[in-house]
Amino acid sequence: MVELLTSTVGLPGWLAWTVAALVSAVLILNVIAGGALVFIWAERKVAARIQDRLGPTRTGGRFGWLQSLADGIKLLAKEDLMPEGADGMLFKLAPYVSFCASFCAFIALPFAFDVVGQRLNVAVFFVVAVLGLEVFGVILAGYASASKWSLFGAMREAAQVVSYEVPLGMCVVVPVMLAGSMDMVTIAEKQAGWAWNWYVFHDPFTFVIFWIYVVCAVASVNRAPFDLAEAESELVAGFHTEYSGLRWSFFFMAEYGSMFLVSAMAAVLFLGGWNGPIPVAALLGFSEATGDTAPSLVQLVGPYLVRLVGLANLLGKATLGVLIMMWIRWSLPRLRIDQVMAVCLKYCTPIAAVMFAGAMLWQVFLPGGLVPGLRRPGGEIREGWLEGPGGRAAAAEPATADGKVVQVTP
Amino acid sequence: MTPLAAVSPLFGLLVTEPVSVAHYLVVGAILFTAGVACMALKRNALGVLMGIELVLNGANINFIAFASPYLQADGARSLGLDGEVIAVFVIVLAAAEAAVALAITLNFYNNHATVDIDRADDLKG
Amino acid sequence: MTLVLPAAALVNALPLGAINWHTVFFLLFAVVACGSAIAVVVADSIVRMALYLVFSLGAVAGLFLLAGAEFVGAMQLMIYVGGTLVLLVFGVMLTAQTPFVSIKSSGGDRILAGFVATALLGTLLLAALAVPAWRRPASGVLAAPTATPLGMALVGVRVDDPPVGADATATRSGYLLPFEIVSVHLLAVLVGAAYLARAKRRKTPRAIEEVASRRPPAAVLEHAEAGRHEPNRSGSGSVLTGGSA
Amino acid sequence: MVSITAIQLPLLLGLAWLVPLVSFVAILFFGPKMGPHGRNAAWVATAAIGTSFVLSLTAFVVWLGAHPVVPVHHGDHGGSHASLFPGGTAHAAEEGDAAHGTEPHQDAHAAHGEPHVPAAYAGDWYTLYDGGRLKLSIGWYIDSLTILMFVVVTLIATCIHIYASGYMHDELHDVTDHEVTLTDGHHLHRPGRFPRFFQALSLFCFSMLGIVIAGNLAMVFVFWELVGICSWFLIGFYYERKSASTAANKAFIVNRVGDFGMLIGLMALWGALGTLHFADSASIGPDGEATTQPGLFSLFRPAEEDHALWVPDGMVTAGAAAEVATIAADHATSPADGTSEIAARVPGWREAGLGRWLLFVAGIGIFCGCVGKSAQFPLSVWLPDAMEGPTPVSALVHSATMVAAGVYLVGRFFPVLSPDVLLVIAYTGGITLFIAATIALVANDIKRVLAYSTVSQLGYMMLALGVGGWVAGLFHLVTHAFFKSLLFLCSGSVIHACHTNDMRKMGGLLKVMPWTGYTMLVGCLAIIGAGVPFVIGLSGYYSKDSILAQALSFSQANPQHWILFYAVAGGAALTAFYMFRLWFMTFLGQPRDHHIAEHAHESPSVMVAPLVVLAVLAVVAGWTLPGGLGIANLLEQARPAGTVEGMSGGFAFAQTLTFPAEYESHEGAIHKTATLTAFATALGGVLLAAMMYVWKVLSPQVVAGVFRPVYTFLANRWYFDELYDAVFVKPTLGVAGLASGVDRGLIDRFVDGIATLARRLAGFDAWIDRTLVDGLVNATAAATWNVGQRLRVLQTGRLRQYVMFIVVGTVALFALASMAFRAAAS
Repeated sequence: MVELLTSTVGLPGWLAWTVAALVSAVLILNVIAGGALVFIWAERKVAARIQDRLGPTRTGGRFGWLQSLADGIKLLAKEDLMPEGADGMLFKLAPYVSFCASFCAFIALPFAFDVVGQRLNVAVFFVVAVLGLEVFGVILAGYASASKWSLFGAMREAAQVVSYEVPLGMCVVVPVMLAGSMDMVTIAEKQAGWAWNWYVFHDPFTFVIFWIYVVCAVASVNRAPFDLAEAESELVAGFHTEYSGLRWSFFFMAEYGSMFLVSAMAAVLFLGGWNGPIPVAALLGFSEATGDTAPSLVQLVGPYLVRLVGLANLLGKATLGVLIMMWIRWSLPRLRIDQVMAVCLKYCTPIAAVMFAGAMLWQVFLPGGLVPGLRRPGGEIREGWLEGPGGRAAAAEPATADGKVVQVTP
Repeated sequence: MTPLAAVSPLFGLLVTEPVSVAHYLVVGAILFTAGVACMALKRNALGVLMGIELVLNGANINFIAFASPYLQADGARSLGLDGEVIAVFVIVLAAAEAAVALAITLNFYNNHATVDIDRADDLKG
Repeated sequence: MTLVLPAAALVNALPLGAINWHTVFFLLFAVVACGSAIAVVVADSIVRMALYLVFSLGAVAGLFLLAGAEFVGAMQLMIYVGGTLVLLVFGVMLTAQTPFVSIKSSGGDRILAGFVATALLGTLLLAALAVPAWRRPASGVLAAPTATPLGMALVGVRVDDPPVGADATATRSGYLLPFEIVSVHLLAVLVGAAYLARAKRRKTPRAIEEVASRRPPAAVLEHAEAGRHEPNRSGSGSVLTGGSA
Repeated sequence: MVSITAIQLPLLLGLAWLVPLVSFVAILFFGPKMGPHGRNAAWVATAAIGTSFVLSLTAFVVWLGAHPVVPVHHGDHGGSHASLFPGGTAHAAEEGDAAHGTEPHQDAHAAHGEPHVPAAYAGDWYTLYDGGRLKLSIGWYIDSLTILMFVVVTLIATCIHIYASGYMHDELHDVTDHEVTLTDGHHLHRPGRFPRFFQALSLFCFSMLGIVIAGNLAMVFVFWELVGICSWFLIGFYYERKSASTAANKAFIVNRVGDFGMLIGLMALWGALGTLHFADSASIGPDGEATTQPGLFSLFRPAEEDHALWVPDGMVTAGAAAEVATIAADHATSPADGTSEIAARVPGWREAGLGRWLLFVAGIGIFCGCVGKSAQFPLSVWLPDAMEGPTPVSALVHSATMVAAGVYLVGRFFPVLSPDVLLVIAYTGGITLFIAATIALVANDIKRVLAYSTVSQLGYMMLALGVGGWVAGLFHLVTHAFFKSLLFLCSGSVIHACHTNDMRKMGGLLKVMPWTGYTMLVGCLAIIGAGVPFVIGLSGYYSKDSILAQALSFSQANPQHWILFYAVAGGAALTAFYMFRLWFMTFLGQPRDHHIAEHAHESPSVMVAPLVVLAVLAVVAGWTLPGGLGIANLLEQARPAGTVEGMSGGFAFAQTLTFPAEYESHEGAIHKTATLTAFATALGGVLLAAMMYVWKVLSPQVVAGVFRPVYTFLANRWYFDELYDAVFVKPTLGVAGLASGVDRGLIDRFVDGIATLARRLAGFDAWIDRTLVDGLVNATAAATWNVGQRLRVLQTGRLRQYVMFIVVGTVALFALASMAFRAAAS
């Protein structure tokens, strides 16, 4: 993209960078905002179906597919209330904090082969870390609204998220270990090929730990049954009791954003990222590498085609994840806080630890998997850290002075 | 046109020079001092804790600055990995320290119904 | 055409091409870090202090990333900002009763601390700027990503290139032992913290007696009048278990 | 090149060997927690031994795949030893190479003039210590014998585990031991020890398999002792019973006596040769090149000498110590040519027979161990007492496996045994088998009868080995393992039903417990070697015949030793008699004790099933399948190099001996005679027993009356225990009493004196301590206290002040330092 701008449009380098960065930022923003719109509508529909209702039907013609847009407009029009005795600054700041957190996390998330806001070689780490920041917004909101409900909600959220980061981290470490890199692009690359290359099928332990990850992910974005922070039965609406209008909607965008994010992460870490269950592109002979010379149409179009298919793949998997979360939410009752804590500390963490050890041993003793030759062994990656992306050889890759490489969809 | 031209030297002075280790050291120093001041001023035990965190970060910045080969002038040798490892350890241990300190504070709060450390002088000579 | 003109003028006027974006980002983060650090000192409300601290440390993480230590940066974000500070805020809220949210310290203290801090700052700056080698601008040599070498070094294998000027043949030690020590230390700390903060068997903690003896805050009074909320909910450690729902 | 088999076999057998250890550890630590009263410990142990059985079977199949069994066809052995063995090839065991192993069978190749070299794999898993001349390692030596033993031991052990899980059910709840009366007159009441039993069984299996797989004598010795310990545990399982604990101790001590001899043998070998490995071990020296250190087998039967037994150089030089000393004295200046000269003169010395006595000592020493373990004369006294243990133990430990260890070791160590040693072995075996058989005639305890028959059967095996019947002896070892364990389990089942060991109280049990009865009948038939001559027979028929044949051909070759053959033949008759006496008394006729008879019942199926399995095996074990697959042919594969053609030679008291080759005993004439003899003797024994106990034409009492002195003599077991008591035990006790007297009278007095002196000194010391030292310390403390008092005012307890102090201090220090540096600079 940068090259595109500099070469064809003829912008100077700095401007090219800025534009590219802006474009990617805007794209990601759209992913979140658009995603939120779709998902809110989807949530209504899913809820309705599960409760044997119709849900929105009228707005925007069929299926009420414009419902969430209408909601958005309503929210914009709503008055922004702030309770007296609230800490003004914090109260205003809180929604943006949590929204920014879930937005920043998208920076490192690859949507398809090198279609990524900023390719970090600690991407996994970064995403988990930044997701952890989201809780601040909630805490601040809870504290600032000077209401017991909100405070309790915030406290629960704080406790819950901080504790669930532990098993979540353990689950995330397993694919990192298998791929020998924290770079999400690399991790997804390692799972290319048929479905059995996906890390979820790598060995029994990873299969188990994938489900642990699902639980922890649901908990860490505090969706039901872990949505203690907004337990309407006890705390009116938890931390956003006092919020209304646009600020409130920011919280929601953040929530849906991070739902989408953890699902996408699950897809990248365990479900082969943008690689479909069947390597159609590879079978058809398309390649991801952009060849400098383009003798054939295939080589000319191939890369972009592959990227598009990959994009579709990843979005599909992530969306599926989100839908599953909704399904869970509308099917399961809410846990008590002590139960939530018990699930984390007594079950998830130990199981995750054992599975982690198990996966490690499996790597040591059965690097080739049970069926020899079926899967390309993950073993060489750890030796190949020198060459692989994120290795020393890739040192030259962060091309510019501040080591920022902006790659954007063509 | 002219005001822009007038601005540009200052502009250049600020942002065209690549940073040096000293830049980082200055930031570290400021954080460190802020932390110390925090410790010295705040009567709230948690405030003191935050001061400690600041101090640790001030130190960490220096480590990273010396460790990063990118910041060094040409030919100057950097601390290499050692600096980063120390920084990592500092962060980890800071986490541990925060946990314990928080526990102590809560205990103190349970027993004295306050978090004012000026009232924590049961052991004074 | 008409659009391009002002842009071109801008370009000519300012040496924007010469802008060193790294420096710009550095300044950005540095200002945020220092500013919020000072804000922490200045602020009165403990909660705001926590917030500023978050900003400050987040900015520091940014600085780390800029310095090419992306692993440490991410770690800073995760452990510090995501863990430690949440813990702090947690503590803040557990102990956040109106009288304690802001405990002012006397003016004399402030002045004294001001002097001392200035002296210290002076000393540190003196030391920082004393060495000319440190003031020379960065070469901007790109280093290898440090995550993997760091990880390997932590398990005792050094795979990073030796620093400039050091002899490449010398075998350098890994950090396995410190790593182990730290982990054991962490374990001990966890146990200790859990032990310290464990729920006391005491019927009514002294905190509550104290609170009860004091005139409770307004909100509590209302609740008390409403008769469905005993005062000891107002601040004791059992916030987690929710209101009297 | 190392073949895949050479990798698979050690792996499989090693696993099979270690699995019982795992179960032992598991039961040791978690036994009591395994289900109610540790019931599941039985399953753990059984599963473990079953696993190792499966593994051994796999190994067996692997072996057959690599070394197909070639049927033995005799008579194509012409020419002399020398002409048969031109130039030797290396021992197959070298670096576990299967290349040689692929032509395992001499008969297929002897005609073509190739020497027989047993296929074997050897190697080390782990070297405990390797320094100087001592190398202790955990290794393997695997040939068809090893594998056969593995299969047999694990199979029988599995059966017996299953059996025991039924037999030992009393231990599942608290037990009241009616044989132990406490001082207060009550019977002992103790919690059940179910898990402990299986724990000991597992450990035992582990040790036994360890002996079998061991790759060097040191390892053998270790597991040898382990086996002893296990036997001690198991015999003394009811250790509250005086009889049991004494029996356990007796077994252990008697074994130790044998092991002492074994130690001497080990010393002789190691001291003279510096190695205890059976096979050559290839080792990578520090300088990197591979050196092959010759093992015992190739030292004693070097390939260059056509695997003929000779005295290795080490022993020769050791024997010729005096000459070596003189030579060394001559070449004090340059030892190098000293060694060369020694090397030069070694053949001469060997001709002179120097160092032969070392060979003799080594052989006898090792055999001593075997005598102890296999309860041979004169150390046979422990085995009958060992029947104090639970019957499964008797079946497993004291019939099938542990006592077999001795025979196994003799077989394993066969290449090193010189003719005279072999003769000793033969006579020991002969004497044992006769004595034991005679005692068994009159014993009335069903288990003791079996025990003595075990001893005499072991005597058979020893004798067979001693007269050069290597295959015959080990063949009998295997078959005997099957039918003897069967017999013991049957007797156990009987005891289980009757709650008594005394045959005089039994009788007519066939109706109530037919399964046990008929399986036991099979066992008896097998042990007496019943069969249709020259057609087919039970397992015992084949093994016993081959022993008889070998004994016969031996005594034909050396007429002065005719007695051996008659010992065997007579033993066969006696065996037949006492076995059927046992069976008749137990199962036929009228119940002698109605109280018992009506309480008797068939045992639970978990106990009967193993009986049936073992009965089938006791029948078929000796058969040779078309295609040559049979135990005898398997053993032929493992026959030590150079023993095909038998041996001749002698030393000490047997100047000239000829050990006829074993295949000669298969020659028509000898074989016919042997078979007929066996058949006749057995038949005679059975008929006699029948006459006395079934048709009652001949009353036992009358017979006993006629031969009263003989009867009493036998009934008292030849007065062995009394003899040993008088000769060894009493004097020992006397000496011990004397020693203790000296100890109390002299040494204790002296020590007491020292002690009182010390107390005096201590009192003085204490005084100094209180006045001087304490005074000093207290003064210091007081000083510290005062200083502290002054310092405490500094402690305001204000954290923030402390911070201030620190900062100010730091700044001040920095300032001072910089000033100082500046001053230093200017």
